Amino acid sequence: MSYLIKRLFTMFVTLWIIVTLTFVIMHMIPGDPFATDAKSLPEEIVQNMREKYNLDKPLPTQYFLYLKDLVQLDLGPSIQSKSRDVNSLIADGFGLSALLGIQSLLIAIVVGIGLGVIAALNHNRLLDYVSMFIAIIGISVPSFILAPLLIKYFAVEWGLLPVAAWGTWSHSILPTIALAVSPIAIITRFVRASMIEILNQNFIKTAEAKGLHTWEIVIKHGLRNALIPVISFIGPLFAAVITGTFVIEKIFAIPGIGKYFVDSIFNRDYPVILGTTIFYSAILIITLFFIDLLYRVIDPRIKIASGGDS
Amino acid sequence: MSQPQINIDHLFRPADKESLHSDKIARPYESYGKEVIRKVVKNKMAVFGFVLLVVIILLSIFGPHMVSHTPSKQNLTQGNLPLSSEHWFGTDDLGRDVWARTWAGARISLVIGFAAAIIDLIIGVFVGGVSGYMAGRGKTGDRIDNLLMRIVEVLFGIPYLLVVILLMVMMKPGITTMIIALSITGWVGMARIVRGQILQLKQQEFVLAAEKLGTSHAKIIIRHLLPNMMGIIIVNLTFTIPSAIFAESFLSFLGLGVQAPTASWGTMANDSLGVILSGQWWRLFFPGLMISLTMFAFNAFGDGLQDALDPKSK
Amino acid sequence: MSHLLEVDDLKVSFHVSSGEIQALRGVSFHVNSGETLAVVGESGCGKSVTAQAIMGMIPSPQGRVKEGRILFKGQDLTKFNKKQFRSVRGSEIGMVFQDPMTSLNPTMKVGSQIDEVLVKNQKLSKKEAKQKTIELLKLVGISDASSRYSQYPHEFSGGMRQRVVIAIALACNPELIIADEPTTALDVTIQAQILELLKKLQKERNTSIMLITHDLGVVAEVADRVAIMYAGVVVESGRVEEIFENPKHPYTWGLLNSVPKLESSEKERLIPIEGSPPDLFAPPKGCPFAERCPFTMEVCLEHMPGKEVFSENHQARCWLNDPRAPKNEELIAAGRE
Amino acid sequence: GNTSSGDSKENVAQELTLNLGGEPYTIDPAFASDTTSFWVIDNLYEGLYIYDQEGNIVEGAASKVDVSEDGKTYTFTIRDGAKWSNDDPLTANDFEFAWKRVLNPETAAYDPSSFYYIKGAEEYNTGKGSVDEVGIQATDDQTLVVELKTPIKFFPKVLQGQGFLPVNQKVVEANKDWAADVETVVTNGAYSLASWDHNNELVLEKSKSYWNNESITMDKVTFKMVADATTEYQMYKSGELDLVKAIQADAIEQEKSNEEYQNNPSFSVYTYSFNVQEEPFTNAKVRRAFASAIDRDAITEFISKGGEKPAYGYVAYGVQAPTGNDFRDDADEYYKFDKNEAQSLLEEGLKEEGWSELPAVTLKYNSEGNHKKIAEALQEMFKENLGVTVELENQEWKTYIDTFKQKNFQIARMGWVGDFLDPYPVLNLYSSKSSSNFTNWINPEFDQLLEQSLIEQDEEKRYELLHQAEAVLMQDMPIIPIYFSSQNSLVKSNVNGIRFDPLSNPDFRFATKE
Amino acid sequence: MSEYVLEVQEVKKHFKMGARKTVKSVDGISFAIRKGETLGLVGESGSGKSTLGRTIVGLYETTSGNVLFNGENTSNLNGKEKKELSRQMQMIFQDPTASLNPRMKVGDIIAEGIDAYKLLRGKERKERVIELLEKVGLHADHAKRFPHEFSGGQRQRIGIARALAVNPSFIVADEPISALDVSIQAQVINLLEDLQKEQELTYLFIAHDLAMVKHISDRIGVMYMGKLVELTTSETLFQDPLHPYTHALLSAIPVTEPKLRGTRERIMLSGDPPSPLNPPTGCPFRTRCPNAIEKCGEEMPKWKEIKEEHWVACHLF
Ligand SMILES: Nc1ncnc2c1ncn2[C@@H]1O[C@H](COP(=O)(O)OP(=O)(O)OP(=O)(O)O)[C@@H](O)[C@H]1O
Ligand SMILES: Nc1ncnc2c1ncn2[C@@H]1O[C@H](COP(=O)(O)OP(=O)(O)OP(=O)(O)O)[C@@H](O)[C@H]1O
Ligand SMILES: [Mg+2]
Ligand SMILES: [Mg+2]
Repeated sequence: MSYLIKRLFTMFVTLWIIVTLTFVIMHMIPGDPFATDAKSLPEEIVQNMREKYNLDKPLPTQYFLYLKDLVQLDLGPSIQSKSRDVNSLIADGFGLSALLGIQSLLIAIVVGIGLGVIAALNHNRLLDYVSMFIAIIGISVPSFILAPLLIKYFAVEWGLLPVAAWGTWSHSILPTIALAVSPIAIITRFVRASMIEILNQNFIKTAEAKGLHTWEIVIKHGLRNALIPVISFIGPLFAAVITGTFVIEKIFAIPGIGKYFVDSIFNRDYPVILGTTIFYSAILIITLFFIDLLYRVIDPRIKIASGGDS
Repeated sequence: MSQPQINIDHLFRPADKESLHSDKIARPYESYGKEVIRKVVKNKMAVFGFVLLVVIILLSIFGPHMVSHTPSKQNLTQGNLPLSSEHWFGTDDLGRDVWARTWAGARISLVIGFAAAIIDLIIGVFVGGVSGYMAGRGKTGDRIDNLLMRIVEVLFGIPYLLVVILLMVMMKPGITTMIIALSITGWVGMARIVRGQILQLKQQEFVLAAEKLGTSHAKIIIRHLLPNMMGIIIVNLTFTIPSAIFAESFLSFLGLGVQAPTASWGTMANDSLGVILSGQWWRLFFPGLMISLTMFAFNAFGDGLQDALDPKSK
Repeated sequence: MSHLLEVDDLKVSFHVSSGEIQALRGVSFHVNSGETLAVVGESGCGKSVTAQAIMGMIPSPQGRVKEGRILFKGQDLTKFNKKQFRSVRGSEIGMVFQDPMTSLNPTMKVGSQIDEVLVKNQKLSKKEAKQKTIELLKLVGISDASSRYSQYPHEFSGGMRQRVVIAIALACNPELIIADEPTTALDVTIQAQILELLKKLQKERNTSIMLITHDLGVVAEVADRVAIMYAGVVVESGRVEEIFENPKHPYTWGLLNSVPKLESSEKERLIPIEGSPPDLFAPPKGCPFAERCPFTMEVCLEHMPGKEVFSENHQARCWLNDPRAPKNEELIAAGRE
Repeated sequence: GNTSSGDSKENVAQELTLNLGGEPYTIDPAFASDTTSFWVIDNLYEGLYIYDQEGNIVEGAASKVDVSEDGKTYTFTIRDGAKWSNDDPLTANDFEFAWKRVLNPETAAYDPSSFYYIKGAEEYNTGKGSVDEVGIQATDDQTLVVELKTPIKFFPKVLQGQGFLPVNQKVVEANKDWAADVETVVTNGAYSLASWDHNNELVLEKSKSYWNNESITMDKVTFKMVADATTEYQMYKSGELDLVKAIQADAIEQEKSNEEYQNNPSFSVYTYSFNVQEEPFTNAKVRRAFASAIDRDAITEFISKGGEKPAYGYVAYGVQAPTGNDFRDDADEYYKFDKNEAQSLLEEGLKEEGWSELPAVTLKYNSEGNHKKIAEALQEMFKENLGVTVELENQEWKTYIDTFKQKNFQIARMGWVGDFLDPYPVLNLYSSKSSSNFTNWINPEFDQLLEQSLIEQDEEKRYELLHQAEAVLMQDMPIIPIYFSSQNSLVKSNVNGIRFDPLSNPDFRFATKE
Repeated sequence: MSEYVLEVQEVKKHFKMGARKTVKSVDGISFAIRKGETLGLVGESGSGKSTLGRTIVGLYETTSGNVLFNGENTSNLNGKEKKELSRQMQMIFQDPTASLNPRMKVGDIIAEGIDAYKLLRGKERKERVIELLEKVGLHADHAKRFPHEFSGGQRQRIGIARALAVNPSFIVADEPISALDVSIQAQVINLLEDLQKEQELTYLFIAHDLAMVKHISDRIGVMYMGKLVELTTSETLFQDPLHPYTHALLSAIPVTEPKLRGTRERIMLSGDPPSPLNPPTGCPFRTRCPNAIEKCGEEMPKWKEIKEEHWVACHLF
């Protein structure tokens, strides 16, 4: 219990540091939230607008005002989207981003594990090279190239799926695929490496001696153990993917929150920058925490902790 | 199963055993370097990867000089020409030779890729190594580990774009600035992974042995722990390099990178996204292909090298 | 005469980048039904590879059976395909591996690891399997079997884990159990328990056991017959009494001599076998033991000795047993001391 | 969906799907600052004047306008039967309320400065005067009286600005978040807001309460919010959109032969600005040398490719002069692409300044869009035609604006879109009083010509003054015009009657679909 | 100055497992070793032998209790003294494969201590490595090879050479032969004995093979669940064992004569050792002890010297 409290406390401290640093950097960079082009508005008008968002106050005051709202879980208004506040921006967009993210992560996990296992089982043989090649393509073709290509063929030329925007589930297929490709590659690579190691373990030999089929061995004995090291990688990936991806959301015109991470910075929309940063960091930190817990579930040994010789 | 056909009767007398000393190792001695090279050479994929890497590096040096066009010479009336004997990789929309630009761009991209790899290796491995090693080593150790991991979390959390824009206004654009930008957070993934590995590895008896002999912490990390986790480090570099090559195009967009008309694979790809609609595929394809090939070469060679470096592999 | 298992001139090599490792260079032995054959030998002499060959588990593609036959109930296992092997493994031949700490899947409940064999080979339902598993756990002496059923391996002590591994091997009542150094990693008290268990089970079920070990004490406790391997060949084999009382190979002498005698109260210097076994990358053309043998003759360095038969069941490969060898009785007597 | 339409086209639903390009940041006219929001707002609200089918400015919410002799007082009569979408009658008070709301400093509206032609507006807005002194007065429900500081001929054009749209006083006063929610938005225009799924889709439906809804032929418009131009284009290609407002440069070439392709002028100019206090651009000859070294035809033909017109003057095409001609056509070409001329100008410039060689030059541009290509082309042209090596430096937009406004450049890209179709506002950007003139260029003659034009009541004379002003500007060249932009659009062939305007978004009110 | 090189006084080493649980790996152990003596330590796997060994040489900090080396309390020393003391106490590890870094050359492995203490450099260092290699029966040219190229016995000799490199006076040998072949074990034991004579070394020899322990040790201690249960001279232990656990241990040693099979009476211990996370009350052995009495469950028997040089912890005595 005290462990949990301690952990929670550090989580808050980390978050607070992130907020503070982001606040400082954000105000250090040039650019004015109200300047949309070089046509200058008269100073008084800009001043009026700054006043409305407390931007006329000294920075420390702004900072404390922000923290005051923050502890009440109020992330403030958006400067850009005039009539909306950051809470509602996040609330509206997150569900969708998370849906897409989880969908593609699931695909990535299934496909990535599949490819990784195939590669490991055929270590240094043709199928290994083929899976590796797929993985490398996946890593080296970024989504900003892949996504328009997917659209061009699947939607425009073959007319199988809608191009973009959000509507039916079929709208989510292409973005899901585009989003999944790089995680597939990453997972494949890691699963392969750790599976090769696991397949050399003695308990795999025991399983083999039981007369089990290769696939039974891999699924029942290999995977769970091979996944243990992979999980620590999936943690940050998960946090990043469920909070949306700028490129994918932009290309597929998906109303998620991914676009705010970048747009808010380009627009110097200070409350949104801070809001999304806090949101993402909180999710990341919580994910890392759950990953720790997940370790305990997936690896029964952890309860006893490591250590000692035998 | 005795051999009656040969007369061996005379051999039945005590042998002179001076000539054989005990405890000898039958295999002839081969220096470690030679052994590594032999093992790499035996691995077809590694050789292929190595050759490919060399070819790419050579082309990045000589490629632009193999044609009469310079990488930035424009010829607006000769834009978007397909592949021909005049323009091996076609021309781009400003009529520049894509071949020349691809190889001139290779220089930037390769430097960026390798720089990113080195940053990962130096900062990521250092932070991860220290953190993992100090974990569980008394109160101070746990504190150091904790501190470093919180720093990693903070760096994960702070929007990278923001930091980079800040950097942009503080420094002159150019490759050094770009590398600094990559160093800010490029290594955090590596740090986490190295830490995880170290946590496992440091339980090994040979680490305890080194500690007992009074070997310093730094030496234990460098000589005992890191060499035994090259595999995972190489795998992770696989992700670092291409993402750095593409990050470069993004940083160039922000004004941090080398300035136009100097190209890189990343910016070439980024600038020619429109060809997906208009069909001059060569403008996107060649820089993209080179990124993939570099990756593939690096991986194939890295994997082979890693196997070869493992003295236990036969 | 038909044996349950007959291994005949088995040669196995591993091809690695630096060359060929001749792990087995013509191994022959047999196991009769209902008996315990102990296979003894130094680390790296090929004991495990022999077991792997019988189970069809030689790691491919680098490892390959080059020559020889493995007859199990009259069928040549070297000709089996993967599927045929699967039908033999677990159900007709059970296997116990060397290291109990790593032979069980750390993330799977102990019970399920036994269940699995039953479900697979005897087509039992999950429920039947569970019941049978609990019986098996009791059989191998694990108290509180039903609650142990759903624990993980790390919650078991080393001895208990090894008993679980034995239970897995036993589950389908196989005719042959290959136990690859089943007690090497265990304490003496636990070792005694495990050996006792194996003896008991053998008596009850009339299972044949091929027991791989390097500990002559273990052999003396449980074996009916012994095959002593050295550098990929069987150098001596015979009934356990004969091997202990009238060993014919200098390696066997060396083995018997190198253990301290509990009985003697004086502190005597131990007599080790000096040196170490040959590298199987380039095995010597003569007797592999020649280099370490105190009685090496020139012939030993040049020619591999053939099999010498002493009695129907006692064979040794050593030139000293050749009639042409000088009868250096004193030396030999000293060696046998 | 199939809305029954009372119109001629029987079977085809009169519905369009368009791309807004992004989320409209607001649909409250007081705060709108971007074309995305404008497109929605222009259709939701109706101001005193409105465009007709041909694009003429005609009376909208006002049925009658009286201008006083001295040209300073405008009296608007609000149209009988003009109503809000909640059936409240539209009154002159709503206008007065809306306008004063924009001017109220506490509102922090986006563009109160376009009200500064009105008496007392600037003072009130900047806190120097009171609301009572502002020349906006609803004398009764039907009558709105506006007093100007000076008589201004183009005041009706100014009134096209979104800030001048009315809001419903009752609604706004009752709920400060009225514009945030579909339920609470009340509008007076041709369309009403049917649904708004943030960042995804916004639907406009023909308003039942609009006084002139008989003449509106398009019943329903669905706006998608696709920011990526490639995606937008692909959606059009797959039939998911009826119109692409601005085609991506890469796709223009292959669409040029398509009958769905449309090219329309846009009232904007693509320029580079000099900082005339930074060497070497302190010298006008050097500036003109650079201007003459640019092959504008090559740029429009090979790089922008979208039917842009090379700019040999500053004010864009689209302003109809009293002569009946376009303002542009009445003027000379102030310079041309001429290598030799450019080189001799440069030499003269160098001699005038006593420089043995040209100080190093860095050209700045912002990273978005086509700017990089054009910058690269310019760099090459300066090198080829002038023998000058120019360094390039790019920045992300907001940083760039900041750099630009701090006048931290030698030569930098900046383009303008006019506020309304008149040469005055674009020329006025470079007057010494303009807050948007970052070139450090000050020319009293230019200032004076502009001031004269402002009070000149005779249109022909006013245009003459403006021509003279442009000539001064082009002689001194604090800026180099490159080209006049145009709009490249695609419209499905079964859609007719969409009007493209040089200043505002495509007008679909009177469109029909077959 | 005391006659003992090493004195262990009520040493405890507990490991925290999660928030509440602790493993009492070593739980109050006292004994002393004389100069030049070999003290054998036997006991079941997990009984705390290695932990004790590591605690003594300073790899683990004690939870409580003192370790005195040459009469000086090891925990009261400053950095420099501590380092010097640490050099004097070395350790040989159980697993000759796991305790050698597979990616370091043998020469560097052996020289690791020399480097760490900056004892020698350059040519001298090289000569010292060769000297050590030859001392443990290996050859000079082995220095350039990697551990995996050696057999188990050779690897263990490398481990010994590594420990010897810093001139220790006291060595904890943690099961140095249990991973070796019988034929090789004797090589290592002989080597250790020779070295002891040559260099006046003191050993704490941990093993679970009683025959070997008997052979090498002057005195033997028997551990069970983190406690010493019996400590006496080798002869006495085998001829007159007192503790029931010692009895069981001795009877479990396999006979090496097939003829004698089944003739010796064997005390089969019932059940398994208890979990260290959940030890029984009182005497930890009582759950398996054939002679347990009621008192055993109530309190831990005292560690007492029953006869001269014969210590035992059991309620029966
Ligand atoms: N670093 C550690 N962290 C937690 N528990 C430990 C640690 N080291 C040892 N232990 C625990 O302490 C107990 C004693 O372990 P130790 O290794 O000392 O036994 P041992 O007698 O050396 O056994 P073996 O014969 O198997 O080597 C065991 O229960 C073990 O799990
Ligand atoms: N997968 C493999 N690849 C290459 N060589 C192998 C492989 N498996 C075994 N060998 C080699 O075959 C020889 C015999 O090994 P084996 O495992 O049978 O020895 P063992 O008698 O079981 O020894 P131990 O007592 O150490 O278990 C060794 O020299 C080993 O190096
Ligand atoms: Mg083996
Ligand atoms: Mg131990």
